[in-house]
Amino acid sequence: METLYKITKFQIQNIIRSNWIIIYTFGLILTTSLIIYFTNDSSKVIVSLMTIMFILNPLIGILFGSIYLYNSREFIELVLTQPIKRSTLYSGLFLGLVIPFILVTIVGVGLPLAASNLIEPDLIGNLLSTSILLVCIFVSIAFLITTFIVERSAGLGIAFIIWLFLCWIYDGFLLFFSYAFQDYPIERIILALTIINPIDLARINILLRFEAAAMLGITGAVFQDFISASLGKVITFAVHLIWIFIPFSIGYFRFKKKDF
Amino acid sequence: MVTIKDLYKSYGKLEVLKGINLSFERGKITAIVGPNGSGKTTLMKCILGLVHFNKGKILIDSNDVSSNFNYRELIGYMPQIGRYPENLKAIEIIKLIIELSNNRKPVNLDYLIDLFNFQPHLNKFVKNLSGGTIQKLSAILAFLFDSKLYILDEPTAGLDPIATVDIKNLITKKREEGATFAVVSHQLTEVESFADNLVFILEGKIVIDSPIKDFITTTGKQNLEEAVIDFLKVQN
Amino acid sequence: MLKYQIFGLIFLLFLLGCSNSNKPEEIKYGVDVCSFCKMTIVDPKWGAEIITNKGKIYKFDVVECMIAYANSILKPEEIKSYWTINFVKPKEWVDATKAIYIRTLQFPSPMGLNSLAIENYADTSKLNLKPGYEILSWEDVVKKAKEEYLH
Amino acid sequence: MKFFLGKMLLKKPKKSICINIILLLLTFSINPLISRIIEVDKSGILRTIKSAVNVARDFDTIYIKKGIYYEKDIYINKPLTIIGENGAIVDCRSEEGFGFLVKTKNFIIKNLTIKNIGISYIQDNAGLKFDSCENVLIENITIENGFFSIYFSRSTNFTIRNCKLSGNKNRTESNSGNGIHLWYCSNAKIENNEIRFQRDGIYFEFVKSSLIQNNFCENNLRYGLHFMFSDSCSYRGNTFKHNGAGVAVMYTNRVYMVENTFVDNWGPSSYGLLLKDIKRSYVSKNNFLNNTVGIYMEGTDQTLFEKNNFFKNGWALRITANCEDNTFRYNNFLANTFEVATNSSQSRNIFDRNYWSGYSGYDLNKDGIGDVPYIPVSLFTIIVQSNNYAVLLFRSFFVDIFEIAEKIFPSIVPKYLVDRKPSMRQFKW
Repeated sequence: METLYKITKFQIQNIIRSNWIIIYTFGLILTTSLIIYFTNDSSKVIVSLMTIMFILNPLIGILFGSIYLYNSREFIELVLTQPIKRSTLYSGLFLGLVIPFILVTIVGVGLPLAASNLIEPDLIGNLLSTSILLVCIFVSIAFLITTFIVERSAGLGIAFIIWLFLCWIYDGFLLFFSYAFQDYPIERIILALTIINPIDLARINILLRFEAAAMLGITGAVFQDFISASLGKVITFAVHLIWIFIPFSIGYFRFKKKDF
Repeated sequence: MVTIKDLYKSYGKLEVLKGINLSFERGKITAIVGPNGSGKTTLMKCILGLVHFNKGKILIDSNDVSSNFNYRELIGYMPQIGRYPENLKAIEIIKLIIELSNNRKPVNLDYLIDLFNFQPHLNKFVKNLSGGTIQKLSAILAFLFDSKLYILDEPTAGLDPIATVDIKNLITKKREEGATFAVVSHQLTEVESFADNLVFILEGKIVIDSPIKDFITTTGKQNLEEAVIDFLKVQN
Repeated sequence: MLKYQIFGLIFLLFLLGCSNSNKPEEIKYGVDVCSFCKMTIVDPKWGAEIITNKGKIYKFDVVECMIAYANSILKPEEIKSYWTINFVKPKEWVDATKAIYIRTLQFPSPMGLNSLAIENYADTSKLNLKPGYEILSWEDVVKKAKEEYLH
Repeated sequence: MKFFLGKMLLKKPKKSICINIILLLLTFSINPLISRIIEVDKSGILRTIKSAVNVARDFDTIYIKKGIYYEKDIYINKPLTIIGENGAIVDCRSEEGFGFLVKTKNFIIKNLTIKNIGISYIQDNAGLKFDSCENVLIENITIENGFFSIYFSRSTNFTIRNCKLSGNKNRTESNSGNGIHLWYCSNAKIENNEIRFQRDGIYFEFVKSSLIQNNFCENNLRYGLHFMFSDSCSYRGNTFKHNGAGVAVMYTNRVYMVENTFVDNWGPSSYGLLLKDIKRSYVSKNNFLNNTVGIYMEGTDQTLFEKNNFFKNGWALRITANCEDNTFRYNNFLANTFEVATNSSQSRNIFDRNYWSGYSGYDLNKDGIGDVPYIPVSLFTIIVQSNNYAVLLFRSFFVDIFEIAEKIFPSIVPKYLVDRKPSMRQFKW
């Protein structure tokens, strides 16, 4: 445990000092403040922030995560020659990467939002926690990619494609599917397909929590019923956790067996 | 000190180590030499536990490498290329390694800082250090503790002549204190100047394993470089 | 290629899993909207459903909307079954083509055809029918709906 | 008759009703000279309304003194005037049946509270139920915890005004009735009433030539106002706020809808105004504020929409393909999430000189008309209009990207749905 703490700590130290993350944080603060200042309509603010938090943040998460891991390869090697467990190092690396992102999200988006008093704290909490879960998911996918793909440029390409798939291509398939099978009772399948994708799930989860929910019509009402039920809450949370857990643990086992 | 028995390692279809049998004598410096891609680094990484070998056994002072990771306490390792987290200070990295190494005492720290004139660099961020300084940092990290075994991968590459001499002196000093060394190198002339034994690896097999002096004598050449070239010609 | 086949298979399984049943779905009164007239369905005594061959369920507030939908938006050959709520037992479904319809102004229907559905003649005892009602078959109701409601 | 109905659209008040009412009032104002006043008093001789009705002769007045009267099924078959003192309450104790059941001509009821009307799944129980009546005035009636509150069938020439009707807010749609329910009626005038927590606030089925004005319908479970097969009626100056689904006007011709406010009708299947199979109607100077859909129209033809304000609705207009020959002009579209959604593939409706807050064109010749035509349809609204499930992609990155692409290279959005002369300035109506 102590070793895990040390590894996490030094990583956080390293990442927090990076210009990248400082610029990104200030960028977020600035964008969020501008959005609040210029729109001043709570639902529009949420919608604009959703794009940042559910699209941009994951992209930064997966790319920054991958780049960081590729850059740290030699250092990881060196640390591994010390008498510590590989699993401890892996978990430490993950925590060390994820925690700065959580801080960045809270500082960059949460603070300006809380200061503006425009959106109820409950919803801010929801927005932040969903965004944090998404970042964790994409960082954990970055871990999966970097443990399997040695070549840096290929790895980054794949990271980008995975991001693009989850936030864009997947929705295209969903739309195509719903057109193609319109005449069938596909309500539940669509529901399932939407829930499987963490970005879609995050988006709908937030949409359903403010007044725009009604615009999703009857289809949205089905979601509302599902998501607001206690089982639904558990399932939506579980889906996000699974998305973190599966790439993380596949990467974990690979990392343990890997040759450096 | 180190005993390697019948070691095999392949990456997919590519066989890198094909039955290595080797031992590093206690208190001796063994130079591991061979062309690029011959398997030197892989062999090192097998000893360090970075690479999982397919078959064979490595014992370090009767510790089996594949059963427990604590044997790494015994080893000081200097990688060929040192790359460190950019936004940490040199001193922070040194502290981290000390913390991660089961709290062994960094008995040599002051001596090393003195030796490499590292004091002015301690509080600089890694991203502001030159390549040579980073190599010195790697050396400091490798020699921090009184280890029984030192594994050095091209220790002098990228160092200025003065630092190169310093490192050689350091190696000699540690050897006199009873440490065992495995040094990977390209430069035969350099190896000749401080190593006791020569291990020459070619395509995953050991072709030479003998004390340097004996090897030169048997080939009847002037120096190690000529001897090795001569030996390889005969082999072909 | 194999991947596509696997995907196809999964979808097929999905579809089979959903479309196999030929049972009407419960109407959520006050929530569900009539597929034809777009009104919120509120009166539990009335209600109708179409199940298509592909398994999709359309809900209606009353049988005349169902008939109108079946004859304007869907094609009759696409439809697997017609269902209507039993007026005297509002939780029960009756096969609409076999139900008995009673047309009376005593019980005005949401869309004005005023033809309530029951399963058998015994159910009429619960209605306290006053003179002036008509008993209709499914075919009669379809005809009347087309004449008076669909135009 | 046809001529008269045509006039309906042009003339705002209903003269015939006014005249009728005046005549009616005249009749009654002479009545006291020849008719008696019968007092009902909890501590008097006549302690129940029923007994008073029994002894009353035609054109008598029954005066109900303050107090709670536990009565129901008060059956009236002769012309009477019933007036309550302040604090006169009829309590039906939620038992099945009616408050009053009236079958007569010339009936007036005023200043009375009726409460706790029983729920029935088979009968349409009401506080005041009228069957085959003529010349009726209902004024200052409060109905609390009603099932149906006021129910008219096969009646003509009647006025309901200044009433406060309310159902039980804990009920669901299926166990509540309508506030004012008219079935096969004509020449009704419904004004200045407040209606809450009913199924439909005002319900019209097969009603002709009637006027609904200045009513306030709020928090009704389904519709604030529901029109079915009711030709040649007008409603104006009403406010429909936060009703389950909004206002529905269906299967009707020649409806005159003016100066109403539709606000906060917000829900998955809500709209400000639903028009279904409507012809030759007029929709003007209405405010649509904060509704999921401002106007949802299906099968609506030859209707003029002018000078309306659409403000902050999810969709200002949703128009299905079977709507033809409608004109939208001089409307303000302000801050709606989506302006127009349609799945029509042809131009069948005209948009002319509306103000669109989404318009970003310019006006070089300063004539107040934008020089660039405005297409108020976005790609997403088209997709959604033809595929319900696509709504799940609302606010998704996928849609965002396509919207941007579509703006740069228009290809899918129909170019015919266009306002060629968008106004540069917001209209003040």
